[in-house]
Amino acid sequence: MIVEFPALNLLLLMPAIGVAFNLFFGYRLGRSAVNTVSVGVVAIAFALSVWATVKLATMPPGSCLQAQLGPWIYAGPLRLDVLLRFDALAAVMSLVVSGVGCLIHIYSCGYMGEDPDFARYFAYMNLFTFSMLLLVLAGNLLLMFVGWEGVGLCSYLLIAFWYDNPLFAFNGRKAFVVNRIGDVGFLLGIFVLFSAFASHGLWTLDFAEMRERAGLISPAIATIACLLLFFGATGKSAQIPLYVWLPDAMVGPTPVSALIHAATMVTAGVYVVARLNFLFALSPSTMEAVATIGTVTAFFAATIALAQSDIKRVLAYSTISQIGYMFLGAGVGAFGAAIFHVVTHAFFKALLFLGAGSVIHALGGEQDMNRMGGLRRRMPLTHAAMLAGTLAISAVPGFSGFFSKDEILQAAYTSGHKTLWLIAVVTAGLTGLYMFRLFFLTFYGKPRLSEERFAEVHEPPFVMAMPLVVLAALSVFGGLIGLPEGVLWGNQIGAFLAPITGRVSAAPAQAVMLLSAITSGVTFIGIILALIGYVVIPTLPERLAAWAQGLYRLLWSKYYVDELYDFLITRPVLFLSSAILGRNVDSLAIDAVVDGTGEAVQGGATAVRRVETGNVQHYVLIYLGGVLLIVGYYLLSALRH
Amino acid sequence: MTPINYYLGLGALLFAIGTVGVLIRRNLIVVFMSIELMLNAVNLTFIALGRAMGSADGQVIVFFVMIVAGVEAAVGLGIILAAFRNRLTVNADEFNLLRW
Amino acid sequence: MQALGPLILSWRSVLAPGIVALTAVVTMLVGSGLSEDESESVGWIALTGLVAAAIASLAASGDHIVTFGGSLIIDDYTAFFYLLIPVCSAVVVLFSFDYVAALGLPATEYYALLLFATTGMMLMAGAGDLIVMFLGLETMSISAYVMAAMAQRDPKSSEAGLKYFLLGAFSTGFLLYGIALLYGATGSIKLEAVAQMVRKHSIALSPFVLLGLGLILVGFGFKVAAAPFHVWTPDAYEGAPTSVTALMAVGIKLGAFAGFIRVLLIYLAPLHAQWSGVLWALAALSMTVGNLAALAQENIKRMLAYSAIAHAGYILVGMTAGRSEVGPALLYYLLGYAFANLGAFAVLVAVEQAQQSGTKLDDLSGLARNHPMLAAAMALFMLSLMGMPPLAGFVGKFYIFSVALESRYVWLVIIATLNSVVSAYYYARVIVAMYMREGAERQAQTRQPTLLFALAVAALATVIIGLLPHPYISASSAAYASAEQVLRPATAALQTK
Amino acid sequence: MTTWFPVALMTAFAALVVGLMVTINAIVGPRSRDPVKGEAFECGNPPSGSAWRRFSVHFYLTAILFLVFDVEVVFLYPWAVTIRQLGATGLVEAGIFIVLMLAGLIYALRRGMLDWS
Repeated sequence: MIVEFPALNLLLLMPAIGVAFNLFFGYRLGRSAVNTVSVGVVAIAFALSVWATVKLATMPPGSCLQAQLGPWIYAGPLRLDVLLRFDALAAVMSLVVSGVGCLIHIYSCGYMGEDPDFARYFAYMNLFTFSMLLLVLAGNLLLMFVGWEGVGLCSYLLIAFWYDNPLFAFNGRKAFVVNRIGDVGFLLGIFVLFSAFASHGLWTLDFAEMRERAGLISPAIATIACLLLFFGATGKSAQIPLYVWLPDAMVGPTPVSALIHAATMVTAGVYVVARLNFLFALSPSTMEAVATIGTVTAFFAATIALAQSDIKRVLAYSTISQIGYMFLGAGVGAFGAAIFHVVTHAFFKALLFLGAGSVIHALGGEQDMNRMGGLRRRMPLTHAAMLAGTLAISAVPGFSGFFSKDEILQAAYTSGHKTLWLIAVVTAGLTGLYMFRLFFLTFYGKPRLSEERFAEVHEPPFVMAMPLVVLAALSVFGGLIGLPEGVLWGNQIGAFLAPITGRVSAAPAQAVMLLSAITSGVTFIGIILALIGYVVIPTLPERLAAWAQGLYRLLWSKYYVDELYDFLITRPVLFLSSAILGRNVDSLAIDAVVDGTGEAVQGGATAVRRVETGNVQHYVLIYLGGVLLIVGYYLLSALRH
Repeated sequence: MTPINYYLGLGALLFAIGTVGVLIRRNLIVVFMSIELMLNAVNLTFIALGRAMGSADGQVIVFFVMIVAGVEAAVGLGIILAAFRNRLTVNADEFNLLRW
Repeated sequence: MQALGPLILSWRSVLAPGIVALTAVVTMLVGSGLSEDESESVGWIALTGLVAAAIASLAASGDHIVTFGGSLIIDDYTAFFYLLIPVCSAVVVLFSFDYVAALGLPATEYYALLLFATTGMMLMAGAGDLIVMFLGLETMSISAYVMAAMAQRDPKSSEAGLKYFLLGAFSTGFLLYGIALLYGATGSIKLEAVAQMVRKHSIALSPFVLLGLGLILVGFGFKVAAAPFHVWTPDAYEGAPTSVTALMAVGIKLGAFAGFIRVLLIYLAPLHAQWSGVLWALAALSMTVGNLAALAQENIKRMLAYSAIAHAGYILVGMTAGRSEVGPALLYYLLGYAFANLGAFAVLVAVEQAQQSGTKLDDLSGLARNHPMLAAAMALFMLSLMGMPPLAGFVGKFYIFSVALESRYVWLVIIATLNSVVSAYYYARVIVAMYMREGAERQAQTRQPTLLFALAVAALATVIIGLLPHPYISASSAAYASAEQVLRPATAALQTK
Repeated sequence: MTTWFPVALMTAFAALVVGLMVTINAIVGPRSRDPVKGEAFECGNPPSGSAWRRFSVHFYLTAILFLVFDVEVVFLYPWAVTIRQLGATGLVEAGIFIVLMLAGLIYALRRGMLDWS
């Protein structure tokens, strides 16, 4: 059932109004006007999303709302409309984009409270929201690509927001270029799909129509197209091999990291795969590739996260790792679970970034965890919120991340991807370890900050605290929309998405329990290791100082544990992460590929440029060379006849 | 009557001589004269073809080409003069301010 | 000798270019009677003439009619360019006013030559035989040679003019030779007659036709700046006064492509198998050379020259496909390309004057601080040239590439797509320089209403053509379809015989 | 191929004759190398100054003007031959042509091209 729903246009246009307002009147009307309008438009967009979702929920499954803004490109047989379509998948995504987006906009009012460039900031943020909504609401692939490029552009602009710092500007450009590399794949994928469908008379690239006629596409073409599109997705979603930009993207303002580089934009790749699941389903080999790359990325990013000391970089690698999980889910056919994880991840990762932002804000820009510690006492609220987020991302049973991650892992297991499942379970343990390491290093132990600065540490103001509380609640309870089958109301979000994404057959109940238990067990091991390494042992020396006698032995013990920990986990992991991944793979191999391509291109550029010697007779010679080639070509073909 | 191929061959030869002249002579004026030679080689070709086919078009074109060649002469000498005033040379090698 | 049949002389075909040419003569006469300072106001005469010509262009629209004994064609294709070309020239005039005075260019000659060049471009679009095509090309080129060398005291300007002229005249020889060979093979210089002759297999594959075709490709390749015939472009673009560069990058490209597309895609369409391979190579080479060399440039005019070469390559990708679906795509692409380039050069002209600086990348540093509107406009034009959706550049590229892919030129499209990625880097450099680098404190900008108006026109056009492409694509389709009409009656006539 | 035979023969013959004359001249011709012999001949007067002299630009401008108006005739001549067949249309067109040339002349006058003072 398709219902016309013109309010969708309004939903899309609200952030655009915000952009125009901020650009043209922002600086003139002042900070409070900018804050009100920027937050207001996103809030209205959220309200409209809720309205549309409620309306959609009352309709039979598989229906959608749509609105046509007008014809876009009509050329020859080509028929592309500006068509917005609001189905279950779009509903979930637009709720997340506008909802989490709204909270982050509110938070930004506090975070950017003293930045002189507030109007530019909010213009970019609203532009991002607009592009992201366009991406998820677009009814055809090319319109989606407009949003896709738009979010990339905003990401670039916001990473380099504080462009006075040349490193920031450089990182922004790196993100832009790496994304564009992915976009080649994406664009070529669109072309391939376009020509494949056009040869069957479909010239619209419309998702619904492509879905109906997916059967006409040969598996080979589907494989090529899907691989190309997936390559684009690895760029935007920071997967191997194109993940290098995301950690560097952390130089942007922290709310930007929360909104763009954690909650929404980076999940666009997952959204694309889910949106085109009918095509990916045609190509089992592509599905395998998606699942494998997702899992491997998840594992490697988690190991790297262990070795980082910058709080935002840890979160960045954890984002990469979590998106890896999503691709694993998508790759094994559990598209619904992948989207579910997108949702819960948006909650807890936005929360974690905003919490980290509060800490950074309170510490006057300090991002190194080695200079934090003990902040629990000064920032109880942030501490509680971060705890909720950390528990959620570590997938501790009962918290939101648990349900979504568990669904993915079970789908991986039941679909027969046992190796991938095993790696993913180990990664779950690593996740617990590095996230609690972050948590403990930041909030527990002795303050490693100078006393004066520590005394100045304060809780964030209300506008920043409020989003934290809301997101904490969502991180804790958000998983309830997708309980395992048979528990209470069961998997609501899965059922809601099923008409678009399909469903995977659930495993038997005992198997479900057993798998959950294994995963949770591994997670707990990770958490306990973090507890021992970063909380328990550091406090032991103090107690031992009281018991003077046991000092030597317990010091030794501490050393032993540290060594053991160092030897058994940190060393190998450090070796893997910093020696192989951090330096060798990350900087050598991948940077070599990226930079090497760059250098090859630059070298080519210089060579091509040197042809222009400035001497007019050299030009004549080049010209004549061209003439001779063409004349020769035609003489030969004339001779042949 | 002389076969048309002779004219065409002569035209091609003159054209090639002009081309080589453009390529190897260093004096801008001579380079320019070589270009004029190329145009006149084409003119010869047009006339020959037009006459062989009994069509007037060939001759009409030649009128226009002559005009264009004349205008090019006027403009070209003016530009060479301007270049000479700036650089005090008409050596083609020495005009390389603009490159890369 | 042919009998002189009744001449069909339709005023509709010459009205718009006639107005421009007449305005040129008036400008020349009025301007030469005025003193140096007064003569700058003849720009307004030129502007009036161009606007009048743009309005008069409607007279050329309608069904496909051949007049002046086959020399000129009236149809929507002609009208499309009769409208577009004067508009582009008018935009150039708008941002030339203060620039001409600042550089001390002779105003009378500047505007007169600009108008003569415009006349030539229009004639190329409306030409029905190879002589008029050639004359249009020469009228436009010779005017441009002079304009490029116009800044007499600047050695770079005269060198640019010199190189442009020498290579241009040299290239003329080849084009002319190509025309001669085609004439020899088909017995006619009328495009329609040529088209009918090359339909016959025996003639189509004769060495004369093939060599003629090859040399015509060379000649047009030179004018549209396709590699390897592009070598003059960077030098000429860099050395010429910036407003003249704009005319070269936009007007001359438009005129040359108008003629090239009509000759090749419509009249020489039967030879598609013969020319598509060469165009394939030219397209691939132009894109690669243009984009690679642009990466290493520090002077924005030179960078835009290489970018122009690359864009010629993208258009050639479409021409290689050669199907009638691609025609509208090419016209649409030219539309978007023209305004984005005009705008970019207008910004450069403004920067040169406001800051008394050159056009190096460094001169744009911190532009966003000093002149936020200029920087925003420049960013817009760069994004459009880059092919960032939803601007005109993206829609055009998508349109062309998808038709090329539809015609199974897979590798060419892959090369093109890779190239458009490389291009993002150097366009982004401009944006980075403007927004993310600190420039020296500059003095306040000089207010130039005409320049700002030109900039606004270009910016609006770039946005609107991209956001609402539908009417423009329809117009392009109609224009191309009416140019194609020539083939249908001819085929019908052949069949009835 | 036979059609080209005379050309080849002609070329060979020409080359032969020229080569022969140059060679014989080089071998048997008397030679005297002194400065007077190398001088340019100026009607018996001792030559003065360089042969490479710059001319006033006016010579050149006049030459261009001559070129333009000389070539004009190229177009008027065919019109004159077919004046009856072309009739009024031809007359009007030739008129336009002449008026345009006149405009060029006026421009040249105003720019002082014929001003030799």
